[in-house]
Amino acid sequence: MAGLSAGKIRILLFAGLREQAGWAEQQWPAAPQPDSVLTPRQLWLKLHLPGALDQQVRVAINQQFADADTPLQPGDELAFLPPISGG
Amino acid sequence: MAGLSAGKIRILLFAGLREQAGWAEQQWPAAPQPDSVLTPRQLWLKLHLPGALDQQVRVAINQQFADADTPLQPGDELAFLPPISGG
Amino acid sequence: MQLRIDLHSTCFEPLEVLERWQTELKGLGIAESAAESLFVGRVRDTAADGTLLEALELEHYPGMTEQQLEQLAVNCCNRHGVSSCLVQHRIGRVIPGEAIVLVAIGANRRGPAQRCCQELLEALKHHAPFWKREWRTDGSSEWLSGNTPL
Amino acid sequence: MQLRIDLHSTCFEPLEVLERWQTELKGLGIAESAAESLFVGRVRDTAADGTLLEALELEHYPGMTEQQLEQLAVNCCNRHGVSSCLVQHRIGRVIPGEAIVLVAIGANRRGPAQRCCQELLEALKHHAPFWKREWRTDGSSEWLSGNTPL
Repeated sequence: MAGLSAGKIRILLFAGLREQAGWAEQQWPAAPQPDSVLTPRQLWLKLHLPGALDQQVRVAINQQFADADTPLQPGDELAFLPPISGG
Repeated sequence: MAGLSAGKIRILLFAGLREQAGWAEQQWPAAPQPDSVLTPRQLWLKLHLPGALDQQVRVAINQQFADADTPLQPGDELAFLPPISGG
Repeated sequence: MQLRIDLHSTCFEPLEVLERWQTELKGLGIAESAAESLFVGRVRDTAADGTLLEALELEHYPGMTEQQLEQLAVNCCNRHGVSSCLVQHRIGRVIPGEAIVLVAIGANRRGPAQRCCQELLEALKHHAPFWKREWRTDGSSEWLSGNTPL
Repeated sequence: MQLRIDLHSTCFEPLEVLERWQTELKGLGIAESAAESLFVGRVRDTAADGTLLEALELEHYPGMTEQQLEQLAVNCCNRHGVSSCLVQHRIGRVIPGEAIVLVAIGANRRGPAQRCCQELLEALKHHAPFWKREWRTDGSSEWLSGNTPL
């Protein structure tokens, strides 16, 4: 993956979600004011992503499962994960 | 194992039960009168075998598990099986 | 349903036996199962009383053992609707580290494969006429009066 | 606890991998476990809709997959107190009959070995970031939205 610009959040999509959205990765500016907050749920809405967050799509921040309302930090890697089917 | 004389029941003991009893196999006459009955439980008592039938020791007739009160037939192979520990 | 049961009077290597079984099934034109659940049991190096174990002696009831293993396997496999079943069991003198038992179940789904493998293992432990005697390193020995706990 | 996790981008043979694992443990001076529970999952030859399957494509989240597999394995193994754990998982294009997943658990008792093997398999099926896309023989494809039922 490409290097991350300072103050940005890297957003990753996978599998069916990536194909529905038509992109795999993009960067987004972190919360501009020091006391404002940006969460995966807010980004999900801003990006008009398809499907149901929480019910179907899970959130990972820096490669760990996370709550969709966790405040994001500059430099974070955020991933939206469609239903898993491993094994 | 040795051939079985006509009208006899072959009795087999295994493992710890064989060692406690001091013998592995013997023959016993089947019920003498046509209307009398001989069961594994009766033989167990007649042979003064050690341990508790049903609780610890199981009965097999002709290599199938059987009830200790099943009437024995001439030619039957009766086995008293101490607690099993396979696998 | 493909079934194979063997009693081994000398050491068997589970992986080698499994490879031969795989080849045998392939030779019969049987596709590999989507789910395979396996269990291998080996002799511990300590006796039930905690002292060092020299060897385990496995006595069985020839004839009844084979019949019982087949009945237990057929019943269990039919109940779970699995497609293949391999059971290998040692008899005689088995030393620590050697395999005593191998159960390998092939099925179309993981649930039936796992449940069948587990149930058949318990069934043969409790209902196939095998008896274990522990031979300790001090020369003493004892017949076990049951199985190790789950 | 001995743990080994590998992702394979090409076909792996479960029995060969298991043999190497056995040799590796032996090389470390680790005695063979009294109980070993194993599971092998392979690609079916039919798609979820019943049509013929050409191949399964396994996408994953590089980095997170390895971390998650390790966390899931360590948690599960500690909870059950087992002594060794091998997890092998395919990524990329997998064709029918090929192995997708192998879980092998060694423990001192059969209960922990079996429970750990089963639970770890469920855990990785639901919580490791893998996604399957079915490629059918007619050229169409579809992402699966969950696992096959137990």
